[in-house]
Amino acid sequence: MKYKICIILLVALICTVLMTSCGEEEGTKIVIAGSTSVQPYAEILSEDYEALASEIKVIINGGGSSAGISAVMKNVADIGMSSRSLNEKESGLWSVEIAKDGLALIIHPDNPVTNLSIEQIRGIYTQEITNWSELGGVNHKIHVISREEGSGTRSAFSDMVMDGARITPKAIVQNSNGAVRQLVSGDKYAIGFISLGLVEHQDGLKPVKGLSINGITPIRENVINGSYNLFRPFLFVSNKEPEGTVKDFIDFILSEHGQQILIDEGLISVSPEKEIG
Amino acid sequence: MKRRIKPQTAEKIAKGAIWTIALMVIGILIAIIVYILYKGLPVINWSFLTEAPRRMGKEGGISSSIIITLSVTALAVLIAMPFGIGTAFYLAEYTRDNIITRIIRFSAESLAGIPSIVYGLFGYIFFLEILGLGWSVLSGGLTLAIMILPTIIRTSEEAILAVSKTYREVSFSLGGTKWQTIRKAVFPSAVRGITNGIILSVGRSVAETAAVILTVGSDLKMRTMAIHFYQLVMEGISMENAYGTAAILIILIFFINVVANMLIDRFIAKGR
Amino acid sequence: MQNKIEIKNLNFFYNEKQVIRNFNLNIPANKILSVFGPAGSGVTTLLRSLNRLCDLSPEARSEGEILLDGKDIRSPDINVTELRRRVGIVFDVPTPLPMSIFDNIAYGPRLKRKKKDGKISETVELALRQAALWDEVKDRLTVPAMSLSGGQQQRLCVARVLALKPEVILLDRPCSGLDPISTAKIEDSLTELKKQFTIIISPHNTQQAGRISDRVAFMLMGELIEESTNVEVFKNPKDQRTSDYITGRFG
Amino acid sequence: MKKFKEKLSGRIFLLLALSSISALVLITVFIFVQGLPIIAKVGFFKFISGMEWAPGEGEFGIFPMIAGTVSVTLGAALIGIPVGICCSIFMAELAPEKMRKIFRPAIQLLAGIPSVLYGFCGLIFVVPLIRDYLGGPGMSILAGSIILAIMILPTIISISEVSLIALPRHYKEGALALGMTHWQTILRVQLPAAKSGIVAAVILGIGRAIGETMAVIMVLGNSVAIPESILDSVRTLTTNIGLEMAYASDEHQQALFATGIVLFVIIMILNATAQYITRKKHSKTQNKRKSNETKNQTADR
Repeated sequence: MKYKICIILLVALICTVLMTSCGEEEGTKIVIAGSTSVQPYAEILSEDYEALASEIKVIINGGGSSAGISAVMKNVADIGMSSRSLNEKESGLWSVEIAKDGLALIIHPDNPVTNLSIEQIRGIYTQEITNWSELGGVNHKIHVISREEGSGTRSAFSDMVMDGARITPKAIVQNSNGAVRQLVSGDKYAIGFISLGLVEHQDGLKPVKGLSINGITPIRENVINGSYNLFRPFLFVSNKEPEGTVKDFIDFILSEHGQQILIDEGLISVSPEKEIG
Repeated sequence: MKRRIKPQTAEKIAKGAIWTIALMVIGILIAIIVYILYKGLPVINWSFLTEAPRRMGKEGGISSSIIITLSVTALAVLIAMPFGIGTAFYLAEYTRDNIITRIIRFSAESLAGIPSIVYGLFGYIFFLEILGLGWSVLSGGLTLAIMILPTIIRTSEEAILAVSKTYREVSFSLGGTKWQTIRKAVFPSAVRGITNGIILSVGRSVAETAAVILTVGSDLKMRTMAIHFYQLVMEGISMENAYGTAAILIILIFFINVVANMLIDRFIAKGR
Repeated sequence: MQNKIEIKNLNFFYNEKQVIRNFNLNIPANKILSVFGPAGSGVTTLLRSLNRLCDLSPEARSEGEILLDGKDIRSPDINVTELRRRVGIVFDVPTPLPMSIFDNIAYGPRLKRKKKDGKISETVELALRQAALWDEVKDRLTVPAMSLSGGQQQRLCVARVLALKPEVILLDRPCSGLDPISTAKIEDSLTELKKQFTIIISPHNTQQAGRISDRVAFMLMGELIEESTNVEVFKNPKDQRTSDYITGRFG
Repeated sequence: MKKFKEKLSGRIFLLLALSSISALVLITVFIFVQGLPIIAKVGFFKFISGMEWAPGEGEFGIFPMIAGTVSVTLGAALIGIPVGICCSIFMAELAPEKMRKIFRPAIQLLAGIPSVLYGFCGLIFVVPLIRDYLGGPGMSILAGSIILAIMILPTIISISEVSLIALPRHYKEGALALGMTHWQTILRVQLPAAKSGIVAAVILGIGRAIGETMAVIMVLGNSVAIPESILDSVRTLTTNIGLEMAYASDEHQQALFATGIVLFVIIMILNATAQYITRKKHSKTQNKRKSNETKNQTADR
């Protein structure tokens, strides 16, 4: 008797589990995967989009730019998110830029250094410069923090700053913007790079300081007017010209409403004229 | 000249040292738990438990994460349990010790030590790319089932082999068939060890991050608590909610341990 | 006198090691037969091969014939579980299963078919009475069998075999770990039981063999040295080795 | 009916066993099929001794990761083993019954805490402490070793405690009767007698340390360089997989699977050692039993 009850309960449990996992119908579901840098913004966009089109469910996974692109190629996801430009192998895919994101070099607020040149940054990341005193700071070793191989943020940084040189293997590697930010906010001698939108002070987090590059402060206005040139595109990638709900969602993002959401979150719109106007 | 310490003195010193170390270990454990609960409990309220997360997890609760965690774990354990226990019984009762069973045992043991991320990748390629199941509770549950299978096989087999040989002999000598012997004499004595293995697997499934992130995915409303916590911390989104999630995770694991042990004592191990 | 069991030319091996050599013995019904010999002489193996419990060891192998009521128990068409119900065994140490006293006794009957519990409790009571344990445990049938004393546990094991209603009972040094009082209780019930059953016992010393058995067999190095009535073997052994063993010159 | 049940149950067990074994075979084959091509291409020796890891540029050398794994595991073992053995002695011999009742479930709970939580605790407590008091970036071998030491404690404690408790009582009683103090008995009689169990516990603990991923990702710093001091950041084999697996494709992915193979082999060697040690002890006691009481000739099962 006891056994029978147990078995019935087990069967019921399996059924519920299977139902929750297979509940959604195809077609009303958009599966997105890719860059962890883009993921939070995509989540916010999807929330507003789902409020407008309630029958559609948007599922957003992280994983990384390359993982997202490869998921699209293998038909696992409808849209891939990338925080870097596509490389040659991937150039056959359909893609659209949904926003631009600045890249900021960050240090601890107590660090007296405020400005670096691109060459100096490259020097730090190739270990030609290893002490803050060489840059006008205190006499202490620099703790270099980088992102992992395959990250869109890292490859964007490599493309824009490193000029073909290799990032030193001695660099500490973290696998998210948040982790880099957290580490720098606690270490007076660290330097790292993260999305511009995450530099500003946030609730419950310790502050970090964004470095000026060649004298230009890392703020959105300077990215928009072109004087601060460390930025990368946020791309949505698909393996075919989007249609149906996928197209609808992308249209929503590119609409004024969608772009405004991204601007509010600290990104740079793909149509800057509109923003100024 | 070296003076020997009196054995009694040595004993006092040594015992003192061991007490200190043991108390320190307990202290560290309590410190971890108390810290997380201290930071996390104030965040937990009814709406934290019943609302879905919003704004990257900054707002809202973690209801969806709780449900996903429970269903992925339940699915994984329910699938792995019959296969794992069945395999253990087969290995322990129906085969003789030979090179093949030894290879099976050995590979099960070694697979139990493989980092979970490898299982995650296997699950991703097999269930998502080949079978097209998508990021889902199903893919995650199946992946976790394979991941915990070696643990269940190993612990169950150990429990079965630990059952005294005389129980089997007695059962056979009283005219029991093999199946009757397994069901009535071996299983009741091994059940404690088997359930311990299952509890261990439940804990592993609940706590798993690496394998699940690749197969269940990290969608805000579709991720387990461990992933939710990891994302909140690593992306630096909301420490408050991260502590809240961690507190619930710890409470859940504590609950699983205590309740499972209680249930075993109450229902299965009674009369023993 | 009718023979319950006839053993003909039995040879028994573990891997390459021969444990029983060319063994011939007739065992009469409703008598107590004591089989004894020094450690390693194959007594346990002999007992275990009578209900094919030896089959459980993969390296065991045997030749010859063991006839139970004229039918060879080693033939492939014999139902082993049925055989083991007919030939019950009590081991050298008490082996209660980890369950209540009642469930221990009811274990065998329940395996056979689903009976009404009322009928089973009758069987249990009868078995416990036969093993002279009923009065001691009748008020606590639901407590774990492990909580009984050693002597009680062993009588429980006897009762458990009796509940099967077997034809032959094998006892492998059943009193080896027990105190004299418990031993006496078991011996008393055995003399009572031989009216219904054929009993083969491996006694834990020669005195015990002398006290309870009708017939006695002496084994050495896997061979049967001699077999005769109780009086014959102890008073007037034919073989020098038997008399050496009985008088304590070796072993 | 009974015959049928008997046959059916045997078949079902066989079926269950075959399917789970094929799942295990599947994943093993999968790992090797994915990883072997790159090892063949780069060359096994070059793969494990190469100093450069730059998958983007076709450099696949995992020696720094092997060095990282070895150093962190060694550190964890140095801290975890003595503490673990002390705790098991405490639980088996010294603790009053009440303490034991708290200690044992507490250790169970310790085993159930998610590794991300351990990593997190390392991140907010251990890393800043090392950074502020010992210098360096804080993310270091030391931090990883401390966290891993705590994580392997439950394994070491529970297994060695079991082997201490399983010792026959007369060992202890005999030693005490000879006039040894309790501590001398533990040190000279009980520990040596339980040696094989404790060694197995240690090896399994080390296996767990080698296989851990998420916690060490958070505290090790993950730089691909040969460490010069325990305050340097390193990357282990597992973190290499954990960090990059999600992004990787083609040869890079193969190289990560190849890293998995190396890990698999290391863990297999460890397990084989553990089994060898425990089995040796097993057969020894078995032989003894056999010679002592030849009458009880039936072998296991």
